[in-house]
Amino acid sequence: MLKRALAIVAILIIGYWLAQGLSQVPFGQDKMLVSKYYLDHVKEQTGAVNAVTAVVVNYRGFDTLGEVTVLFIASTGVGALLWRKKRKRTAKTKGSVVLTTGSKLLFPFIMLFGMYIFIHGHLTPGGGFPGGATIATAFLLMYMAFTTYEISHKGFEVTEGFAGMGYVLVGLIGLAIGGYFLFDWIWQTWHLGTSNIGRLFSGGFIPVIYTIIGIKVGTELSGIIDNMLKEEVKE
Amino acid sequence: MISAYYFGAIALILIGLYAVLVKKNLLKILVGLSIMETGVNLLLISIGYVSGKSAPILSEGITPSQAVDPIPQALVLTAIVIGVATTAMALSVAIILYEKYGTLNIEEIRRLRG
Amino acid sequence: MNCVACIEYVIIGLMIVSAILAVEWRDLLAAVVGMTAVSLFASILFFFLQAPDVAMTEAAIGAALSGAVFIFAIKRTYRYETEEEEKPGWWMRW
Amino acid sequence: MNQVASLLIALPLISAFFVPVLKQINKSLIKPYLVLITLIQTGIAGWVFKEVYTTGKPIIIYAGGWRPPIGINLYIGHFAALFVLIIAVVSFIMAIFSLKAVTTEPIDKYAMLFLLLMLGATGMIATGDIFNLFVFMEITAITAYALTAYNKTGEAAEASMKYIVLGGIGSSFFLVGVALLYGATGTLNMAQLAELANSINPIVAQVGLALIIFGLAVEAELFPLNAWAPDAYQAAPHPITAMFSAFVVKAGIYALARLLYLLQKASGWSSILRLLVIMATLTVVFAELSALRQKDVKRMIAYSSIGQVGLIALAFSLGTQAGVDAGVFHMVNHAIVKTLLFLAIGYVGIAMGGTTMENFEGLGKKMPLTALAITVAGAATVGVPLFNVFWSKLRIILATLQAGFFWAAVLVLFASVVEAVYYFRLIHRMWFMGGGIRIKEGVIAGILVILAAIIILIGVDPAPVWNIVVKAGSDIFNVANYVKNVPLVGVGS
Amino acid sequence: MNELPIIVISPLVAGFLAWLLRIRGVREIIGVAGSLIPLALLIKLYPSLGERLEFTINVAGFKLGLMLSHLTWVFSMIAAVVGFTAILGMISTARDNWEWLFALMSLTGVLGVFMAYDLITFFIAWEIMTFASFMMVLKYNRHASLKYFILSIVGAYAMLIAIGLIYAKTGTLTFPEVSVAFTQDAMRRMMGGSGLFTKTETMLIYGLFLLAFGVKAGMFPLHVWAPDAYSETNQSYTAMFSGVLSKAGVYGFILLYILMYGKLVVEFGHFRSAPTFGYIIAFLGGLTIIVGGILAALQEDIRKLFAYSSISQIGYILVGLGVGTALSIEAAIYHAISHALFKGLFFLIVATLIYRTGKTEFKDFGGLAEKMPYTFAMAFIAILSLAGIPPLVGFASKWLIFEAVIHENLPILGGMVFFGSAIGFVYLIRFTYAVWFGQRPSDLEGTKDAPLPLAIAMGILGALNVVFGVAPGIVAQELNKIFDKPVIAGNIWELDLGFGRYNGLLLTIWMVIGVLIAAIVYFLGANVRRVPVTDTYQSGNPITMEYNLTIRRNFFLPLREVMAFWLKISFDRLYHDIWKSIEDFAETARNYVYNGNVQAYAWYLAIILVILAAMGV
Repeated sequence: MLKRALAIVAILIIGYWLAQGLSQVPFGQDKMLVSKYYLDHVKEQTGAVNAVTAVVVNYRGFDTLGEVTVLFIASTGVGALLWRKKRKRTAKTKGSVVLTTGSKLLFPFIMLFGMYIFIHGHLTPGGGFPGGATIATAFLLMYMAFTTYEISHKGFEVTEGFAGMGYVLVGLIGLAIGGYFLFDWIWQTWHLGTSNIGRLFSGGFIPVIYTIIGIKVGTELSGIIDNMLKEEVKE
Repeated sequence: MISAYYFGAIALILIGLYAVLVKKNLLKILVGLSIMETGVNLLLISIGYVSGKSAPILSEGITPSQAVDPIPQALVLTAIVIGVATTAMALSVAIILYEKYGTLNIEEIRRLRG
Repeated sequence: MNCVACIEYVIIGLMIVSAILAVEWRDLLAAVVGMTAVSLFASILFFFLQAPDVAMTEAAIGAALSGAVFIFAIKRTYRYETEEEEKPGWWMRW
Repeated sequence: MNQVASLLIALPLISAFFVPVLKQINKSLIKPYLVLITLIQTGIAGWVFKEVYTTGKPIIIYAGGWRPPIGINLYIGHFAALFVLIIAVVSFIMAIFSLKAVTTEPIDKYAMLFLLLMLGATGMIATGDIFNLFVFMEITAITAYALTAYNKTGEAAEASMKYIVLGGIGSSFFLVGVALLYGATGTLNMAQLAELANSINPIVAQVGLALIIFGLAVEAELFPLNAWAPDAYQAAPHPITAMFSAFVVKAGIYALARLLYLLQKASGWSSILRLLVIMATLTVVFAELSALRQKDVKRMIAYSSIGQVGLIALAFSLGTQAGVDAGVFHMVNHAIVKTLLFLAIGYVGIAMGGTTMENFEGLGKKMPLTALAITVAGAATVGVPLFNVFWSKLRIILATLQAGFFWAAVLVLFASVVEAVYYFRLIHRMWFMGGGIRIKEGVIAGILVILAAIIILIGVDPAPVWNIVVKAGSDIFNVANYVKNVPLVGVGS
Repeated sequence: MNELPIIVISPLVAGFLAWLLRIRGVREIIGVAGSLIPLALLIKLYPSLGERLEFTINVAGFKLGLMLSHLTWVFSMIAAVVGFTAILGMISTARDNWEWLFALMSLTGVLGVFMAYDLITFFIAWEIMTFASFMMVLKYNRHASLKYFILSIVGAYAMLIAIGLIYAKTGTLTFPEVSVAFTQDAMRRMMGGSGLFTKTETMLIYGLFLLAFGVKAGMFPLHVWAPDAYSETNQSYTAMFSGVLSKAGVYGFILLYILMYGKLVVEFGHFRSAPTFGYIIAFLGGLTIIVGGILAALQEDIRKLFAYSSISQIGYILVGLGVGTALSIEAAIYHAISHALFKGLFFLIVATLIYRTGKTEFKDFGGLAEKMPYTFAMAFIAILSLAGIPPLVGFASKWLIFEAVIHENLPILGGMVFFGSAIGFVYLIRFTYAVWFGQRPSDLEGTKDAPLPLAIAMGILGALNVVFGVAPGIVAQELNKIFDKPVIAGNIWELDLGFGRYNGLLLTIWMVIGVLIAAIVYFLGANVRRVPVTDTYQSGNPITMEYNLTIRRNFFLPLREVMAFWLKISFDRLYHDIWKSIEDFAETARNYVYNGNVQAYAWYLAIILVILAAMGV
């Protein structure tokens, strides 16, 4: 009990301190400095309508590269830690008929929805990460429904690798063409799609990269699920 | 007087910290950590919010002057993914721990000491 | 106060409550559900804060996937947390 | 042309992503591939080093071609150039060592994580954007979690668990600090933050700075935030331990020092500096005391490494030019010495089947070259003249006394007396206790001897290294210069 | 090309080579050459001592300097000569290459200490010397070596802190500038202004230096390392260890005079006729004489006996230094020279005995005089010299110290010095009889005389003992150059203090005549009957084994019983207890702080956050 009391006292002190700091950062006021620039120039500089996407992929693309790497590390790490000589799924209860048929039916649509999300990342909310997650949920559904369902581990790993290399390659092409790593060569050098801002074929390399990210995230998350669901079997 | 959003965010952070400080079950501690991360994300977003403005999607009818700050949202996108990555790692470690020690009570997982 | 504000307050309150429950519940499965609820409420708040992208991502990744991963982990470990009260003098022995 | 330096980041990434493909082609190629990639990385790093130190101007990489603060920029100044080179070289050596040391499956995952650990440390050193720093910190940290638990034994998982819990708390609060600073200034670029530092609201500045320093101190192993460190060092695979001690921790300390000096105009700076001095001194004392009666040599060396890192942190937190120079010098020396020590310890661990004290008896008879290298490194760590660490330790002590921290100097020297005791006990045990027949020593012994020779060379004539180090130190300390070098474009109003 | 760096570096290089190419014969030649080069160069440089010989080099922002003046030349000569003989001795006694490396390394260190021109060089050389001598001991005995190393590294770090304080205040490290700074500071204090250093800081620096140099010199109560360290190593090396390395501490005290004299006098004033800070040194020196002497008398092991006796002899030097007049300092340096000479000789003799017999305890020896006549002759010289019997060098220096102390009428110190030379006889008589005379144990029948290298080494030292004794003026005139005024008048045969004079030559002639007369009487007069030693062995007393006081077995047991109470007070045990408590504390703290519970670690983070919060709001 004493420990709880101490903990509560401690977190109250810390919370008071944080609140002190935050009270000087007024809520709901305009504190933009760099963002102002983004919002003013996002359309002609990146061709994306969704400023967040533009910031994520184009202005601060470096963060996103790191972010993808983090997810890659996570799937790799989970794979490394849960690696065993021989593993298979050990689910007992079969899904009901409704579930199985329903998920068979739903699977392609969910995939399609996920692709829609990441392809339209530069126009509508969403983007690569939610899209990838959606795709992963599709596989999750299959896993739930069928006790023996398994994704082809090898194929997923290779896809993952190729997607990652694709991202870096886009960046290196930017380095080759524009002279800067992760340079938006499609938009700023080739000026593709300058005419139709706000429609699908615009936004420079944002759709490309978001597609890559979507595939990558989807495969990685499903890989994590796969690793989590398989257990070692002693023969 | 700070706003309700700040209050909620700080509250989440502190509850998570409390879980880490008091709970003995490893999974519970990890729950606390991810609650903490949610709180931090909420904090970032609410710092970026500008009252009376709309989402930073400059489709028809929204001029740059009417949009909220996009940067924190970009940051939070990254932060969420990082959070889930950490959680996945932690959980797989927890699985190994359970295989090796037969428990998740951190009072008993202390072979390395001194 | 206008009604959006009270909705906000209600949701924030629910979020905090579910966070507390998630921490306090003995049943880990329930705790994970509580955590997922926290993420969902947070994503609703993100919508209120004009951050649809973040809201979607949080809902998809923060709530759904991390919850799922947690549940798998619980499936492979055990479900109920045995919380024994610490004896006096724990700070001497830790 | 300078933008090519972004290969430092791109190369490890793309090669890490290539590993799964390579695995499908031929699994036995992975370890040689690792060596090859690290070698190429070393070449690039060497080129960057030459560029920076010949032109004397830092290389600034604009990601996506956006000028800061619009885009993210990498700032490869004198320090970063030097340290990226050290990272690459150490990784190369450890890749060679991995050929022998790492046999646990899955080896392809190990290769990816290895490359990404190198990448993360490089990015932490190079980046010029505070949130990007957070991202790279997380890359490093998560890779470190995974690699710590890589052996999949109970101890490994336990150490990794501790690291994850503490690191998670630290990074969360770091992010809160970033959020505060962003809310106060509206930018994330370090140079611009430094410019705006004195205009930040004092309370926000204080809280934000404190939180950021707290988050980084967890990575930088300052007492009492370093409790995860010895376990992680002990449980990780041998090459990874060496990498932890050689550059992962250093990256954290560098980030800490960089942000500390960038924000030195912020209010509450001096009090945080004082706290850091106290924490660093306690780090040294406690680490050395804990190492005194260790049974496991690897853990003992881990504690000693923590102590040395505390010494570096002390030098950085003095807030004087002399202190920073001394700290950088000690960083370099410590990187060399601890690489040698962990390499040798791991080698012995493989050859003798364990790293407890008993495995080291009669090592002078069994593996004379390894024992000699360990002896040299031990004497160097203690701070004997004619070895490199002596100079940096001397510098640090003089700087500490100049800054007026008499008690800190006394405590640090007391700690190094303790250090002397356990190192010489180890040396005595190696040479004059037990016996045995000679074991054949391979290429690793050659590397060890080369490193020992480097140690002695620097010890006999520290001048060349010292000149490099002074440049690097002023790169950290001289903030105005840093701000001047980063071509900020005016944004907004 | 400047010779000074060569003088300092050559032994180290030679040692490294000798260690590297591990060929018997070659390594010996290289080692001896390496110790011979400094000697030759020092002698070569002697004529040019008038103009200042300096060498400075910039290393990594430090200005390292070497300098050769009359004072440093004298000390370097001590180091070179005794070091050379010790290395010669090692040809017979050294067993593996490590010993060559570290013995020569310590020679480099001690030369560097003597020739250093700034505090950093001094410190570096000091550390090298400590480390090398420590490694020499480590092989033989881990416990003794660690005791030695901990004590001396504590001293070294104390010195480092003092150096750092000086550097922080004055911003310089070279001797002249530091001494100028201190002098000006003293001036300012005398004007009543506030000095650069406050009184407490001065006291602190003085105390730290006292600790540093006291440890190395083996000053009571810091002497505890010396007996073990001196006895637990290669005995030829001990000749250098005890003869030269301890002089580094002595030189340090002289350095204290050079750097801080005025300041210290101004701050602490005088006690009677001596400066207070000096009187402290002198008094501790006197205690060292007494403690060392008594403990030496109580030893059963030759090596330990000489270890304690050399501690006691260092006491004389400290007394001389402490009194602080020009005469007393000269006397102290003189005694430093003579102590190096005869104690080096003693340890070479011990080395020979161990090399030939393999025994170290008195009870195993006896009657070796006719088996090893040459060694016995050398031992005779050394004994006379240490006991302070004219016409040997020991007498001259001790006489000077007596005169200096008495002239300043400091009766307590005088008493201590007298007691010291009395106790000197007490332990020497035992060595003289128990080893060389009396009944010879049967297993020593086949003992041969000293091997050639040791014989040469002993010969050099013995000859120097005699020469400097018969012609003390040689040394005295050198010493006068240090103060460049004739503190000790007289020609090379004679020392003239104005209130007392000592003519070595005259005394020698008289003694020779006396000895001749005695011999004539002996051979002409009494009819002599040779009796076997065994008859008079116990002079008729029955032997009871439980209380058996022969000259060979606990001869001074009664003394031990008388002193029983005082002997219980042991600083050695005190230091052991301190160290043990530190280790126990370390263990406890480790297990409490790093207790393996991640929740505790999380609490540490929370505590730090709370502290930050407390600082913030």
